[in-house]
Amino acid sequence: MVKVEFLGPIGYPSIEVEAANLADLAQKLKEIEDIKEWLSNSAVAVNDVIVDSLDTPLKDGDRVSILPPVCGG
Amino acid sequence: MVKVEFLGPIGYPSIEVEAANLADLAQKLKEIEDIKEWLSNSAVAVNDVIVDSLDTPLKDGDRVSILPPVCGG
Amino acid sequence: MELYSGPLDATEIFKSWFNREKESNYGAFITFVGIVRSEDNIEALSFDIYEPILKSWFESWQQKANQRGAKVYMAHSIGDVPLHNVSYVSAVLSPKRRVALELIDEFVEDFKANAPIWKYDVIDGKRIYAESRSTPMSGAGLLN
Amino acid sequence: MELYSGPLDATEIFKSWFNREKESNYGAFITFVGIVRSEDNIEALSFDIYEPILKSWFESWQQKANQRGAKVYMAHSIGDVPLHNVSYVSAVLSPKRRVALELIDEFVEDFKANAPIWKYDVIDGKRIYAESRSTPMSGAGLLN
Repeated sequence: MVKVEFLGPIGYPSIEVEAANLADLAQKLKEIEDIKEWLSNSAVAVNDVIVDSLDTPLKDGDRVSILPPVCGG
Repeated sequence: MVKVEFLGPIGYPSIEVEAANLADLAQKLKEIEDIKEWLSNSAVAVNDVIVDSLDTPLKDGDRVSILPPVCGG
Repeated sequence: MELYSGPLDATEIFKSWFNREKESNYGAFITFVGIVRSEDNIEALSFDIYEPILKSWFESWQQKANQRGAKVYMAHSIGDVPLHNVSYVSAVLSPKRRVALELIDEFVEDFKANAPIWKYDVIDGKRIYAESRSTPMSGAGLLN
Repeated sequence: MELYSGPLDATEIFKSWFNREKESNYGAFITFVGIVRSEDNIEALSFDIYEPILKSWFESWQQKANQRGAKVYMAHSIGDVPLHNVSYVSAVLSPKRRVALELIDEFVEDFKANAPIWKYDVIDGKRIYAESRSTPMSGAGLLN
Protein backbone atom coordinates (compact mmCIF):
# COMPACT_ATOMS: atom_id res chain seq x y z
CA MET A 1 0.00 0.00 0.00
CA VAL A 2 1.09 3.56 -0.81
CA LYS A 3 0.03 6.55 1.29
CA VAL A 4 -1.09 9.63 -0.65
CA GLU A 5 -1.21 13.06 1.07
CA PHE A 6 -2.91 16.13 -0.39
CA LEU A 7 -1.12 19.27 0.74
CA GLY A 8 -2.17 22.86 1.39
CA PRO A 9 -5.52 24.00 0.02
CA ILE A 10 -6.60 20.64 -1.46
CA GLY A 11 -8.10 19.82 1.91
CA TYR A 12 -8.70 16.13 1.19
CA PRO A 13 -7.78 13.47 3.77
CA SER A 14 -4.84 11.13 3.13
CA ILE A 15 -5.65 7.83 1.42
CA GLU A 16 -3.94 4.45 1.05
CA VAL A 17 -3.96 2.79 -2.37
CA GLU A 18 -2.30 -0.06 -4.28
CA ALA A 19 -0.11 1.26 -7.11
CA ALA A 20 3.02 -0.14 -8.77
CA ASN A 21 4.15 3.19 -10.20
CA LEU A 22 3.02 6.78 -10.65
CA ALA A 23 1.16 6.10 -13.90
CA ASP A 24 -0.84 3.50 -12.03
CA LEU A 25 -1.51 5.97 -9.17
CA ALA A 26 -2.53 8.69 -11.63
CA GLN A 27 -5.29 6.41 -12.97
CA LYS A 28 -6.65 5.84 -9.46
CA LEU A 29 -6.54 9.52 -8.45
CA LYS A 30 -8.40 10.57 -11.60
CA GLU A 31 -11.34 8.57 -10.33
CA ILE A 32 -11.69 10.80 -7.25
CA GLU A 33 -13.90 13.74 -8.18
CA ASP A 34 -12.45 16.21 -5.58
CA ILE A 35 -8.88 15.40 -6.59
CA LYS A 36 -9.14 15.24 -10.39
CA GLU A 37 -9.16 19.02 -10.91
CA TRP A 38 -5.95 19.47 -8.86
CA LEU A 39 -3.85 16.99 -10.86
CA SER A 40 -3.24 19.32 -13.82
CA ASN A 41 -1.38 21.92 -11.76
CA SER A 42 0.04 19.93 -8.86
CA ALA A 43 3.61 18.67 -8.50
CA VAL A 44 4.31 15.23 -7.03
CA ALA A 45 6.83 14.04 -4.46
CA VAL A 46 7.66 10.48 -3.48
CA ASN A 47 9.04 10.23 0.06
CA ASP A 48 9.57 14.01 0.03
CA VAL A 49 11.52 14.12 -3.24
CA ILE A 50 9.89 15.88 -6.21
CA VAL A 51 9.66 13.48 -9.18
CA ASP A 52 9.20 14.07 -12.90
CA SER A 53 8.46 10.67 -14.44
CA LEU A 54 5.29 8.58 -14.50
CA ASP A 55 7.55 5.51 -14.59
CA THR A 56 8.66 6.23 -11.01
CA PRO A 57 8.11 2.89 -9.25
CA LEU A 58 6.19 2.74 -5.96
CA LYS A 59 6.67 0.16 -3.24
CA ASP A 60 4.82 -0.77 -0.10
CA GLY A 61 5.11 2.00 2.51
CA ASP A 62 6.01 4.78 0.05
CA ARG A 63 4.53 8.19 0.74
CA VAL A 64 3.31 10.30 -2.20
CA SER A 65 2.58 14.04 -1.75
CA ILE A 66 0.44 16.11 -4.09
CA LEU A 67 1.59 19.75 -4.09
CA PRO A 68 -0.82 22.32 -5.54
CA PRO A 69 0.28 25.80 -6.84
CA VAL A 70 2.39 27.68 -4.29
CA CYS A 71 2.78 31.29 -3.20
CA GLY A 72 5.23 31.92 -0.38
CA GLY A 73 6.42 35.25 0.91
CA MET B 1 37.39 84.86 -11.20
CA VAL B 2 36.30 81.21 -10.99
CA LYS B 3 37.16 79.00 -8.04
CA VAL B 4 38.39 75.49 -8.90
CA GLU B 5 38.35 72.72 -6.24
CA PHE B 6 40.14 69.38 -6.61
CA LEU B 7 38.22 66.69 -4.74
CA GLY B 8 39.19 63.44 -3.00
CA PRO B 9 42.63 62.01 -3.71
CA ILE B 10 43.84 64.79 -6.01
CA GLY B 11 45.08 66.59 -2.92
CA TYR B 12 45.77 69.92 -4.62
CA PRO B 13 44.67 73.20 -3.03
CA SER B 14 41.82 75.21 -4.54
CA ILE B 15 42.79 77.86 -7.07
CA GLU B 16 41.15 80.97 -8.55
CA VAL B 17 41.46 81.56 -12.29
CA GLU B 18 39.97 83.71 -15.05
CA ALA B 19 38.01 81.60 -17.56
CA ALA B 20 35.04 82.41 -19.81
CA ASN B 21 33.98 78.80 -20.29
CA LEU B 22 35.12 75.25 -19.59
CA ALA B 23 37.23 74.97 -22.74
CA ASP B 24 39.11 78.01 -21.56
CA LEU B 25 39.51 76.53 -18.07
CA ALA B 26 40.73 73.20 -19.54
CA GLN B 27 43.59 75.03 -21.26
CA LYS B 28 44.67 76.61 -17.97
CA LEU B 29 44.46 73.40 -15.93
CA LYS B 30 46.56 71.50 -18.47
CA GLU B 31 49.41 73.82 -17.62
CA ILE B 32 49.48 72.56 -14.01
CA GLU B 33 51.74 69.49 -13.87
CA ASP B 34 50.05 67.90 -10.78
CA ILE B 35 46.59 68.33 -12.28
CA LYS B 36 47.14 67.36 -15.91
CA GLU B 37 47.17 63.62 -15.30
CA TRP B 38 43.78 63.75 -13.46
CA LEU B 39 41.90 65.51 -16.27
CA SER B 40 41.51 62.42 -18.44
CA ASN B 41 39.46 60.51 -15.87
CA SER B 42 37.83 63.24 -13.81
CA ALA B 43 34.26 64.49 -14.10
CA VAL B 44 33.47 68.18 -13.77
CA ALA B 45 30.77 70.05 -11.85
CA VAL B 46 29.89 73.74 -12.04
CA ASN B 47 28.22 75.00 -8.85
CA ASP B 48 27.67 71.36 -7.82
CA VAL B 49 25.98 70.27 -11.05
CA ILE B 50 27.83 67.75 -13.23
CA VAL B 51 28.30 69.17 -16.74
CA ASP B 52 29.06 67.53 -20.07
CA SER B 53 29.95 70.32 -22.47
CA LEU B 54 33.12 72.36 -22.91
CA ASP B 55 30.91 75.25 -24.06
CA THR B 56 29.50 75.60 -20.53
CA PRO B 57 29.94 79.31 -19.77
CA LEU B 58 31.61 80.44 -16.54
CA LYS B 59 30.93 83.69 -14.76
CA ASP B 60 32.54 85.51 -11.89
CA GLY B 61 32.04 83.64 -8.61
CA ASP B 62 31.29 80.25 -10.21
CA ARG B 63 32.68 77.21 -8.43
CA VAL B 64 34.11 74.34 -10.53
CA SER B 65 34.77 70.91 -8.95
CA ILE B 66 37.09 68.27 -10.41
CA LEU B 67 35.90 64.77 -9.43
CA PRO B 68 38.40 61.92 -9.88
CA PRO B 69 37.36 58.20 -10.18
CA VAL B 70 35.03 57.12 -7.37
CA CYS B 71 34.50 53.99 -5.31
CA GLY B 72 31.84 54.20 -2.63
CA GLY B 73 30.51 51.35 -0.54
CA MET C 1 16.12 28.03 7.75
CA GLU C 2 13.77 29.30 10.44
CA LEU C 3 9.99 28.85 10.63
CA TYR C 4 7.90 30.78 13.13
CA SER C 5 4.27 30.70 14.10
CA GLY C 6 2.78 34.11 13.20
CA PRO C 7 4.57 37.35 12.23
CA LEU C 8 8.37 37.65 12.06
CA ASP C 9 10.42 40.20 13.97
CA ALA C 10 12.40 41.46 10.96
CA THR C 11 14.86 43.54 12.99
CA GLU C 12 15.70 40.66 15.35
CA ILE C 13 16.22 38.33 12.41
CA PHE C 14 18.41 40.87 10.60
CA LYS C 15 20.44 41.38 13.78
CA SER C 16 20.90 37.68 14.43
CA TRP C 17 22.06 36.86 10.87
CA PHE C 18 24.24 39.97 10.66
CA ASN C 19 25.93 39.30 14.01
CA ARG C 20 26.52 35.68 13.07
CA GLU C 21 28.24 36.65 9.78
CA LYS C 22 29.85 40.06 10.23
CA GLU C 23 33.27 38.55 10.98
CA SER C 24 33.00 35.97 8.15
CA ASN C 25 34.63 38.27 5.61
CA TYR C 26 31.66 38.61 3.31
CA GLY C 27 31.60 42.09 1.78
CA ALA C 28 27.93 42.17 0.77
CA PHE C 29 24.89 41.25 2.86
CA ILE C 30 21.49 41.67 1.21
CA THR C 31 18.17 41.04 2.94
CA PHE C 32 14.70 40.79 1.43
CA VAL C 33 11.75 41.43 3.74
CA GLY C 34 8.17 40.63 2.69
CA ILE C 35 5.51 42.72 4.44
CA VAL C 36 1.76 41.96 4.28
CA ARG C 37 0.08 44.70 2.24
CA SER C 38 -3.39 46.02 2.74
CA GLU C 39 -5.37 45.25 -0.44
CA ASP C 40 -8.70 43.68 -1.43
CA ASN C 41 -10.08 44.05 2.12
CA ILE C 42 -7.86 41.37 3.59
CA GLU C 43 -7.25 41.32 7.37
CA ALA C 44 -4.23 39.06 7.22
CA LEU C 45 -2.46 36.49 5.09
CA SER C 46 -2.15 32.93 6.31
CA PHE C 47 0.38 30.27 5.30
CA ASP C 48 0.65 26.48 5.20
CA ILE C 49 4.15 25.05 4.78
CA TYR C 50 5.28 21.55 3.91
CA GLU C 51 8.48 21.53 5.88
CA PRO C 52 10.37 18.43 4.58
CA ILE C 53 10.37 19.67 0.97
CA LEU C 54 10.97 23.30 1.98
CA LYS C 55 14.03 22.08 3.88
CA SER C 56 15.44 20.19 0.90
CA TRP C 57 14.63 23.14 -1.41
CA PHE C 58 16.57 25.40 0.96
CA GLU C 59 19.49 22.97 1.29
CA SER C 60 19.87 22.69 -2.47
CA TRP C 61 19.96 26.52 -2.60
CA GLN C 62 22.59 26.60 0.12
CA GLN C 63 24.73 24.31 -2.04
CA LYS C 64 24.14 26.44 -5.13
CA ALA C 65 25.16 29.55 -3.14
CA ASN C 66 28.26 27.83 -1.70
CA GLN C 67 29.44 27.00 -5.22
CA ARG C 68 29.48 30.75 -5.88
CA GLY C 69 31.25 31.53 -2.59
CA ALA C 70 27.99 32.77 -1.09
CA LYS C 71 25.54 31.85 1.67
CA VAL C 72 21.75 32.10 2.00
CA TYR C 73 19.33 32.49 4.92
CA MET C 74 15.58 32.39 5.17
CA ALA C 75 12.78 32.72 7.70
CA HIS C 76 9.04 32.33 7.09
CA SER C 77 5.79 32.49 9.02
CA ILE C 78 3.33 29.65 9.53
CA GLY C 79 -0.32 30.58 10.12
CA ASP C 80 -1.75 34.09 10.26
CA VAL C 81 0.21 37.29 9.66
CA PRO C 82 -1.83 40.51 10.08
CA LEU C 83 -1.52 43.58 7.79
CA HIS C 84 1.79 45.48 7.90
CA ASN C 85 3.54 42.55 9.54
CA VAL C 86 6.40 40.52 8.11
CA SER C 87 5.86 36.99 6.78
CA TYR C 88 9.17 36.36 4.99
CA VAL C 89 12.82 37.33 5.37
CA SER C 90 15.63 36.01 3.24
CA ALA C 91 19.27 36.99 2.87
CA VAL C 92 22.35 36.42 0.75
CA LEU C 93 25.98 37.01 1.72
CA SER C 94 28.90 36.97 -0.71
CA PRO C 95 32.44 38.34 -0.83
CA LYS C 96 31.57 40.88 -3.56
CA ARG C 97 28.38 42.70 -4.44
CA ARG C 98 27.75 41.32 -7.94
CA VAL C 99 27.10 37.71 -6.88
CA ALA C 100 24.94 38.84 -3.95
CA LEU C 101 22.79 41.08 -6.19
CA GLU C 102 22.27 38.27 -8.69
CA LEU C 103 21.60 35.60 -6.08
CA ILE C 104 19.03 37.55 -4.08
CA ASP C 105 16.98 37.95 -7.26
CA GLU C 106 17.25 34.28 -8.26
CA PHE C 107 16.70 33.06 -4.69
CA VAL C 108 13.56 35.15 -4.07
CA GLU C 109 12.08 34.33 -7.51
CA ASP C 110 12.72 30.60 -7.15
CA PHE C 111 11.30 30.77 -3.64
CA LYS C 112 8.09 32.25 -5.07
CA ALA C 113 7.90 29.60 -7.77
CA ASN C 114 9.00 26.46 -5.97
CA ALA C 115 8.95 26.70 -2.18
CA PRO C 116 6.10 24.47 -0.91
CA ILE C 117 4.15 27.23 0.83
CA TRP C 118 0.46 27.95 0.35
CA LYS C 119 -1.01 31.39 0.88
CA TYR C 120 -4.52 32.31 1.99
CA ASP C 121 -6.23 35.67 2.26
CA VAL C 122 -8.03 36.12 5.58
CA ILE C 123 -11.31 37.98 5.00
CA ASP C 124 -14.06 38.12 7.66
CA GLY C 125 -12.07 35.58 9.63
CA LYS C 126 -12.17 33.08 6.74
CA ARG C 127 -9.12 31.60 4.98
CA ILE C 128 -9.41 31.83 1.18
CA TYR C 129 -6.73 30.12 -0.96
CA ALA C 130 -4.85 32.79 -2.98
CA GLU C 131 -5.32 30.71 -6.13
CA SER C 132 -4.87 33.43 -8.74
CA ARG C 133 -1.52 34.54 -7.23
CA SER C 134 -0.21 30.97 -6.91
CA THR C 135 2.20 29.26 -9.32
CA PRO C 136 2.33 25.57 -10.24
CA MET C 137 5.68 24.16 -9.10
CA SER C 138 8.25 22.83 -11.62
CA GLY C 139 7.01 19.49 -12.84
CA ALA C 140 3.36 20.22 -12.04
CA GLY C 141 0.75 18.26 -14.00
CA LEU C 142 2.66 14.97 -13.97
CA LEU C 143 -0.37 12.95 -12.88
CA ASN C 144 -2.79 14.68 -15.26
CA MET D 1 20.39 60.14 3.11
CA GLU D 2 22.50 59.75 6.24
CA LEU D 3 26.26 60.30 6.59
CA TYR D 4 28.12 59.19 9.71
CA SER D 5 31.65 59.61 10.89
CA GLY D 6 33.18 56.11 11.15
CA PRO D 7 31.43 52.70 11.02
CA LEU D 8 27.66 52.31 10.64
CA ASP D 9 25.43 50.42 13.05
CA ALA D 10 23.68 48.31 10.40
CA THR D 11 21.05 46.89 12.74
CA GLU D 12 20.06 50.31 14.09
CA ILE D 13 19.79 51.68 10.55
CA PHE D 14 17.73 48.68 9.40
CA LYS D 15 15.45 49.10 12.42
CA SER D 16 14.99 52.83 11.92
CA TRP D 17 14.12 52.56 8.20
CA PHE D 18 11.93 49.51 8.73
CA ASN D 19 9.98 51.10 11.59
CA ARG D 20 9.51 54.26 9.58
CA GLU D 21 8.06 52.35 6.59
CA LYS D 22 6.37 49.21 7.89
CA GLU D 23 2.92 50.83 7.89
CA SER D 24 3.45 52.49 4.48
CA ASN D 25 1.98 49.52 2.59
CA TYR D 26 5.14 48.55 0.73
CA GLY D 27 5.27 44.79 0.29
CA ALA D 28 9.01 44.44 -0.35
CA PHE D 29 11.88 45.96 1.63
CA ILE D 30 15.39 45.13 0.44
CA THR D 31 18.58 46.29 2.17
CA PHE D 32 22.15 46.11 0.92
CA VAL D 33 24.92 46.22 3.57
CA GLY D 34 28.57 46.73 2.61
CA ILE D 35 31.05 45.26 5.10
CA VAL D 36 34.81 46.00 5.03
CA ARG D 37 36.61 42.80 4.00
CA SER D 38 40.04 41.73 5.16
CA GLU D 39 42.28 41.57 2.07
CA ASP D 40 45.69 42.82 0.92
CA ASN D 41 46.78 43.53 4.53
CA ILE D 42 44.48 46.47 4.96
CA GLU D 43 43.55 47.63 8.49
CA ALA D 44 40.58 49.72 7.45
CA LEU D 45 39.01 51.53 4.54
CA SER D 46 38.66 55.28 4.63
CA PHE D 47 36.24 57.50 2.70
CA ASP D 48 36.02 61.08 1.47
CA ILE D 49 32.59 62.29 0.39
CA TYR D 50 31.57 65.37 -1.56
CA GLU D 51 28.21 65.91 0.05
CA PRO D 52 26.48 68.46 -2.25
CA ILE D 53 26.76 66.22 -5.33
CA LEU D 54 26.04 63.05 -3.35
CA LYS D 55 22.85 64.71 -2.15
CA SER D 56 21.71 65.63 -5.66
CA TRP D 57 22.68 62.16 -6.93
CA PHE D 58 20.51 60.67 -4.17
CA GLU D 59 17.60 63.04 -4.81
CA SER D 60 17.54 62.20 -8.49
CA TRP D 61 17.41 58.51 -7.50
CA GLN D 62 14.57 59.20 -5.10
CA GLN D 63 12.63 60.74 -8.00
CA LYS D 64 13.44 57.80 -10.27
CA ALA D 65 12.24 55.41 -7.55
CA ASN D 66 9.06 57.42 -6.92
CA GLN D 67 8.16 57.18 -10.60
CA ARG D 68 8.12 53.40 -10.16
CA GLY D 69 6.10 53.60 -6.92
CA ALA D 70 9.21 52.89 -4.87
CA LYS D 71 11.44 54.60 -2.31
CA VAL D 72 15.19 54.50 -1.61
CA TYR D 73 17.36 55.02 1.47
CA MET D 74 21.09 55.24 1.96
CA ALA D 75 23.67 55.69 4.70
CA HIS D 76 27.45 55.94 4.31
CA SER D 77 30.54 56.39 6.46
CA ILE D 78 32.97 59.29 6.30
CA GLY D 79 36.56 58.62 7.42
CA ASP D 80 37.94 55.32 8.71
CA VAL D 81 35.99 52.05 8.90
CA PRO D 82 37.95 49.13 10.41
CA LEU D 83 37.79 45.54 9.10
CA HIS D 84 34.46 43.71 9.49
CA ASN D 85 32.61 46.95 10.06
CA VAL D 86 29.90 48.44 7.88
CA SER D 87 30.58 51.44 5.62
CA TYR D 88 27.44 51.46 3.48
CA VAL D 89 23.76 50.59 3.83
CA SER D 90 21.14 51.20 1.18
CA ALA D 91 17.54 50.12 0.84
CA VAL D 92 14.64 50.00 -1.60
CA LEU D 93 10.94 49.68 -0.80
CA SER D 94 8.23 48.96 -3.35
CA PRO D 95 4.69 47.61 -3.35
CA LYS D 96 5.73 44.38 -5.13
CA ARG D 97 8.97 42.41 -5.19
CA ARG D 98 9.89 42.71 -8.88
CA VAL D 99 10.49 46.49 -8.87
CA ALA D 100 12.41 46.29 -5.58
CA LEU D 101 14.71 43.53 -6.87
CA GLU D 102 15.46 45.47 -10.05
CA LEU D 103 15.94 48.80 -8.29
CA ILE D 104 18.33 47.55 -5.61
CA ASP D 105 20.63 46.26 -8.36
CA GLU D 106 20.47 49.48 -10.42
CA PHE D 107 20.75 51.69 -7.33
CA VAL D 108 23.81 49.91 -5.88
CA GLU D 109 25.56 49.71 -9.26
CA ASP D 110 24.94 53.37 -10.07
CA PHE D 111 26.07 54.26 -6.55
CA LYS D 112 29.37 52.46 -7.23
CA ALA D 113 29.80 54.22 -10.57
CA ASN D 114 28.59 57.75 -9.85
CA ALA D 115 28.34 58.61 -6.16
CA PRO D 116 31.11 61.15 -5.37
CA ILE D 117 32.88 59.04 -2.76
CA TRP D 118 36.60 58.26 -2.72
CA LYS D 119 37.98 55.13 -1.09
CA TYR D 120 41.39 54.65 0.51
CA ASP D 121 43.03 51.52 1.89
CA VAL D 122 44.54 52.10 5.32
CA ILE D 123 47.85 50.20 5.58
CA ASP D 124 50.38 50.87 8.36
CA GLY D 125 48.26 53.84 9.34
CA LYS D 126 48.60 55.39 5.87
CA ARG D 127 45.72 56.26 3.53
CA ILE D 128 46.31 54.92 -0.01
CA TYR D 129 43.82 55.87 -2.76
CA ALA D 130 42.11 52.72 -4.07
CA GLU D 131 42.82 53.80 -7.62
CA SER D 132 42.56 50.43 -9.36
CA ARG D 133 39.08 49.77 -7.86
CA SER D 134 37.80 53.25 -8.70
CA THR D 135 35.61 54.15 -11.67
CA PRO D 136 35.59 57.41 -13.65
CA MET D 137 32.17 59.04 -13.24
CA SER D 138 29.83 59.54 -16.22
CA GLY D 139 31.21 62.40 -18.28
CA ALA D 140 34.77 61.98 -17.00
CA GLY D 141 37.54 63.31 -19.23
CA LEU D 142 35.65 66.44 -20.32
CA LEU D 143 38.61 68.74 -19.64
CA ASN D 144 41.17 66.42 -21.24
